[in-house]
Amino acid sequence: MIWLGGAILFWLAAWAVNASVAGSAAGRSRAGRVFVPLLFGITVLVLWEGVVRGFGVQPVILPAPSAIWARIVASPEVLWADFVQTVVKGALTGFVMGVGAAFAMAIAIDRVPFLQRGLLPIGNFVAALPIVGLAPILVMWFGFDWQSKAAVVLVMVFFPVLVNLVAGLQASERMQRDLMATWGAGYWQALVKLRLPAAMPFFFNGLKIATTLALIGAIVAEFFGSPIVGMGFRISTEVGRLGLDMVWAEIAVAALAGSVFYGAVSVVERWVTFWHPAQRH
Amino acid sequence: MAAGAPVIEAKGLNLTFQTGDGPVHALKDVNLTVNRGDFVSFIGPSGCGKTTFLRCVAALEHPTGGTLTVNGMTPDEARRKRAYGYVFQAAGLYPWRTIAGNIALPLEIMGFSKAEQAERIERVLELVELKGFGKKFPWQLSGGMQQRASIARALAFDADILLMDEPFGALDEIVRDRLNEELLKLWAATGKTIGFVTHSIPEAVYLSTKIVVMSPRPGRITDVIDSPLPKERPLDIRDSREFIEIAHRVREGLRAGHGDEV
Amino acid sequence: MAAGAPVIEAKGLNLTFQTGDGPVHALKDVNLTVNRGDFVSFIGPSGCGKTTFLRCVAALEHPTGGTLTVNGMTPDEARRKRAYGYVFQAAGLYPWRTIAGNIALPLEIMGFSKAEQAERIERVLELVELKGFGKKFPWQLSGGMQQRASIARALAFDADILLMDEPFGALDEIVRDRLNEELLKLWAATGKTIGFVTHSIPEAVYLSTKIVVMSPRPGRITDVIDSPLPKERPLDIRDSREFIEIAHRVREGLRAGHGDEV
Amino acid sequence: MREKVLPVLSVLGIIVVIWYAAAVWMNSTWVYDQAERAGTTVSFAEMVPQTMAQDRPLLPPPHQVVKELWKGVAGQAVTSKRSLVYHGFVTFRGTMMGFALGIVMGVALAVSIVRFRVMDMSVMPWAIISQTIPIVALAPMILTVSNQLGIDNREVPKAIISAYLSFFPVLVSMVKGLRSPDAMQLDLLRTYNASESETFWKLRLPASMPYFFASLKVAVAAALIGTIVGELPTGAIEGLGARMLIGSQFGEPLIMWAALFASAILAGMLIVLVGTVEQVARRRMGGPA
Amino acid sequence: EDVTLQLKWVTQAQFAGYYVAKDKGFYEEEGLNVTIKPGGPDLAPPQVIAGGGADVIVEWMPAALAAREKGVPLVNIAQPFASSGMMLTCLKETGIQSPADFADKTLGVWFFGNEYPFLSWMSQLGLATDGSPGGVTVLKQGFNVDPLLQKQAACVSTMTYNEYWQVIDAGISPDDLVTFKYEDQGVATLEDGLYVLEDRLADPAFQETMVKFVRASMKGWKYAEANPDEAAMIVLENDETGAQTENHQKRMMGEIAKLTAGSNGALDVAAAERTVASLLSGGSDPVISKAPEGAWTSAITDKALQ
Ligand SMILES: Nc1ncnc2c1ncn2[C@@H]1O[C@H](COP(=O)(O)OP(=O)(O)OP(=O)(O)O)[C@@H](O)[C@H]1O
Ligand SMILES: Nc1ncnc2c1ncn2[C@@H]1O[C@H](COP(=O)(O)OP(=O)(O)OP(=O)(O)O)[C@@H](O)[C@H]1O
Ligand SMILES: Cc1ncc(C[n+]2csc(CCO)c2C)c(N)n1
Ligand SMILES: [Mg+2]
Ligand SMILES: [Mg+2]
Repeated sequence: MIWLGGAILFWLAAWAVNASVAGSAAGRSRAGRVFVPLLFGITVLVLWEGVVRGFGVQPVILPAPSAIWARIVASPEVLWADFVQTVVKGALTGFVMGVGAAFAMAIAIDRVPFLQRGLLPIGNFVAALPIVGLAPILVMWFGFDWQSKAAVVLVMVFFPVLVNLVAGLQASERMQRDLMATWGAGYWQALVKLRLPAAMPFFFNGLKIATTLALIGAIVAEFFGSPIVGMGFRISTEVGRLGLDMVWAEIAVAALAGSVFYGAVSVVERWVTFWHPAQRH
Repeated sequence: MAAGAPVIEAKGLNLTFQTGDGPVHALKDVNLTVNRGDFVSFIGPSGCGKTTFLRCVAALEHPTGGTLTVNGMTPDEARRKRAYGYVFQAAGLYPWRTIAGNIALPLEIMGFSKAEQAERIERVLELVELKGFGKKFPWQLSGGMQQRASIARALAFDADILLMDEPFGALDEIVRDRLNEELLKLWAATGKTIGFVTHSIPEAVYLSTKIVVMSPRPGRITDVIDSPLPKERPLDIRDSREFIEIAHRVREGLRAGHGDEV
Repeated sequence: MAAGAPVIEAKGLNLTFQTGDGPVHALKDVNLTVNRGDFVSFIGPSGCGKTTFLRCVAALEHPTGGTLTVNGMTPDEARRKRAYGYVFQAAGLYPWRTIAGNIALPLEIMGFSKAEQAERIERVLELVELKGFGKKFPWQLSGGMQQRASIARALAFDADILLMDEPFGALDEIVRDRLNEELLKLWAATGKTIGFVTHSIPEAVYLSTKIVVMSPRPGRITDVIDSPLPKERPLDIRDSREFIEIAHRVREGLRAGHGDEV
Repeated sequence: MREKVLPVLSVLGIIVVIWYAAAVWMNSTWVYDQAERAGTTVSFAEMVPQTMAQDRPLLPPPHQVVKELWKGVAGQAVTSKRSLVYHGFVTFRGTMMGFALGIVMGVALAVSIVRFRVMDMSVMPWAIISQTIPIVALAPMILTVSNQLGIDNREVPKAIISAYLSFFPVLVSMVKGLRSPDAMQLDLLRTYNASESETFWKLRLPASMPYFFASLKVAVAAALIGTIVGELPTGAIEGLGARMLIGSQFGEPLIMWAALFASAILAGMLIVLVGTVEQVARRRMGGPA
Repeated sequence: EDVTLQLKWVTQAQFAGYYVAKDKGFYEEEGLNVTIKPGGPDLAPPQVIAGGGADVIVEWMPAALAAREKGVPLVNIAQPFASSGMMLTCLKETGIQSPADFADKTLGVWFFGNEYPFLSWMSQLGLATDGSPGGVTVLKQGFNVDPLLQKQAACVSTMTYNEYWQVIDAGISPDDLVTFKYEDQGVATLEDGLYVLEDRLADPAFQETMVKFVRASMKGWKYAEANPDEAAMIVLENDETGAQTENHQKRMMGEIAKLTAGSNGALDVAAAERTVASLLSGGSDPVISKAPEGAWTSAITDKALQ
């Protein structure tokens, strides 16, 4: 109970600190932007540790953060190898291909109204093919190694990017389009100079969702067959072995990788769509 | 093509918008011929169809009746031949481009070289008195400055036909006078055909060779006045008898257009 | 508070924008007192800080130096007391609301009853000559009509202080004259304090009790002219000697402001 | 109507043709392998029909899938546990619960993030992190924990898993959408001294609608995927996810393909539903028809 | 009295005894109200029981012992399966004739706690499983035998009662296959046993309940052995997915009967010790680090089988 009470006290105190920092000028600084989420995260961890110890939760159900940290420190090689296999080979490759394919498709759909009316409805169907149904098939087709994971990621990433890009390509204002028309701009010129820039806020929306999906996709696909390396492999195997500390160590790596990935996309977004009101708020 | 040849010819032009609560008759039976080198002003109460007519000429709106030719072609063909420079009623700058970038845009599209682009941007920025603002983004400029940037953008390339929708509405008298003069100079030097919407009677009279007075509900032309003023127009021509007479006729036309409401 | 008490007091006001390529000095050392019931016009070349000053008064921009009080409070406190009706330079209608819906917006926020809302919408639509357009969406209106809708929106509720940024820029002379008269009537009847940006010298002189002439780079006040014209102003006052004299003084001030550039 | 149906049908036609070709190509390996094991050879003409009727095809040709679907849909009473309609309905129910929960969570979080700086700074990064955690790894734990909390019903953990996936697209888009009003629109309300909540209801919310609807399509698909994921470890008892699992586990790819297509059709219907709602909303908000 | 049983996998004839006991009213006769929870992929029964989601679970002994070392004190109270159904099934065309030919081949293995028997076999054969030359390449195989059919692996793990027949059904004749049963290789480990938590066993009331449960379950098993077709139909009725077929389940029941034959439910301690020995011999990475104590008890079966 001491653990639990202490953790809750810590939570309240930290929240108060965060609220005051976020409200103050310090919250606007670079340090503040790192400090606040960090303190929040630490609070979550402290609360977690408190609950696990306070209630005596069994480590095979939910290990304490301290145990997870010990596992991370003990097995860097395994974690690194899994990371390379799943994130670098599986997720990134699939992400790049999926975004590329969605881009090409969005433009094809935009260019040819016939496709827009014919392909988009069907695209909706394909998009919602559940990964758990798809993954076994793609593993069957593309083998056990990262190629099949990349294929799963490709399919998962495709739809959110496509939907957002198609919405974005319609997002320019009438007057802006009319201007292009008066200059006799061709399709591609209007696309590159007006409609793509105007679509960027939407496109990045799609990309952000896609980054997280890419990671989930690559990991989940490994549940359906994999070599004996990879984050999904490790997670599914260790759950069976009740090595929950290792499972959470992998989850921590996934979270870290995902956040970095997401952060990178956000930075590019800020840079590309600096003009959008959401970036200037 | 020789000066004086018809450039814009509208015959029995009609345009009806279908809206949620019934059709809006924006243009009704509009007949107008604009010749090469004409400077035509459109004047009329708000909502009388000035913008709509200009949009039809630029093939941005499709008439629901009558015929409209530009240089003997359909407006759309003319558009594809890059016949138009259009200044919209609102500035309509692209927020992701600087002012210079916005002006460069049509130049890029029309394939001007980088050096040529830079040179032209410099020239038109100076013309609209925005020198030094090339690197600012649109939201960093005042309303009038944005409007001038959009004028600069339309002047940067050599369109045959310049369509300007209340370009000087947000400018003070002095700048406005100066830009009026500049516009006349440009027009005299290049022999462009200009369609110009304004709410200022003196401005219309000062600039135009032809003044079209319109009236709303349904939008139609009520008077077309050919100006007897010489091509060479110093600012003080505005005190001449002829000038005042034409202005009076325009004002009467306008008042008549409003008549049905008052 | 008694008529004639100071409503807006600016002392040594400064505002500098930090932009990508260096600071822009939008307002420099501005001193101005506006009394209750004043009708103040701001006139000056584009980019001289008229909009910025109005925005400071309405607490939309925060001065980087000097003091500014409104009714003896900070602008922000006055804003919270709903002291302002603001007409922006661009119409700024919400595209997802009809014209009537746009006018209803401030009324909803200020808690008027449904019936009262309907009644006021009807009244202001009539005032700006947009009767029958209540159910249209903004994009179905011409530029001038949109501008009038935005004026109607600001007039629908009874703000103490009316700030209008080039409200009549997109209107033709006739409507403009009419709305000028209406505005004067409203002002006389309600004793509102009005801050009014315009580019038209006659308009400024016709409407105001005080004309503020500004000049750019850095934005500052170069002249403040108290109008000797009576409160009762028929349209033909514009031919009076006094009127022409004031207009001349304003024009000179403006010209001086432009001087540094020409 | 014709302009709508014709393009879909022709694209569908092209896909079917490609699909058949791919089926022949992919399934032929097995035919040749079998012939080799039997010590015989097959000609191309003999091979093609054999690719059309395998029990365990690498890619079943469309008619095989359609037949299986038909069997599942029309072959029995819709209340039978062998009916795809029945399992589809179970999944649909779970999806709707998760979707509703996801929208509520996504919108609520987005609102508090836009409203409170602390939330923006502290919760947003962790909302992102939550999505990088593979839900499939958590699903059994969610099940165990909800079990421990005395929730013995399978719907609840399923809805939680489904909501977990679907709230994120809504959150990201709504944050952007709620921040999309430009300075002038916001300034106008400031001059009215509108309260935060008025600014929200009268400006931010309507302005965010295009973003909201773009995200709903993604979210509903995510909710469906979440439900199906939730149907695997939660006992794999009913629902399309369970059918897929059993089909895959028992070497009955056709059952799996049929369930896969059933779920895609379900998804299609859900997306059409969302699209219709969007159309109606857009029209009411003054968008050009 | 309520008892919740957590199965290791989905509803199928592998668990026929329990379904029969329930449907035939054997549990009811003992005064028990038994809930049978089907399992699924990624659902670890030891985790469920540790979390209080079940009173008794079906688990393989290697996994149960491993869980015991992780702090979930599982105790075997009965062992309905006398022998192991696990085997490696290989394509003859890959040239594999004996375990000596495994070197440098790709083998499909189930993980999730099912890999222990395989790993200890490989270490006994002296084959590395990390993909290094001279060892074997291991694939984590999904739920089915596709890797073999697609020739992505030379051998895959199969159960005599399920996956093996999938290979045959796919059209590969037994002549084209080589199979290695773990029983025949002397590396068999004990499969489907009943496990409960040690601390709960201390409670005499719980003991009593388990006695009744095991008694009724074994009655179910023996009934199923004697009436395989009827048992298969009972399983089919209990399958809520509606995806199982009569053919499959009848055949599976037939094969299962061979594995339960000869067990009256009592654990063969010798077999258990063989399992422990096999697991301990796992070379550098043994499955369990030391021989477990108290991992099985005959207390329940002794009373149940009187
Ligand atoms: N957000 C901003 N960021 C940077 N500079 C700005 C910003 N807003 C205005 N400025 C600058 O401040 C100066 C004054 O602008 P302001 O809008 O007040 O002019 P104005 O007098 O209203 O002109 P106009 O008559 O053209 O509307 C201009 O030089 C403008 O470029
Ligand atoms: N897209 C549209 N849909 C429906 N009605 C429209 C549309 N565009 C314009 N209108 C209507 O057509 C009429 C003419 O509009 P137009 O914009 O041509 O007027 P204008 O003469 O340019 O007026 P202003 O001087 O105010 O700009 C108006 O009544 C307007 O409401
Ligand atoms: C992911 C996953 N893969 C394989 C099994 C293995 N398994 C346990 S019991 C059994 C018999 C099937 O007939 C099988 C194959 C599992 N539990 N989870
Ligand atoms: Mg117009
Ligand atoms: Mg301004």
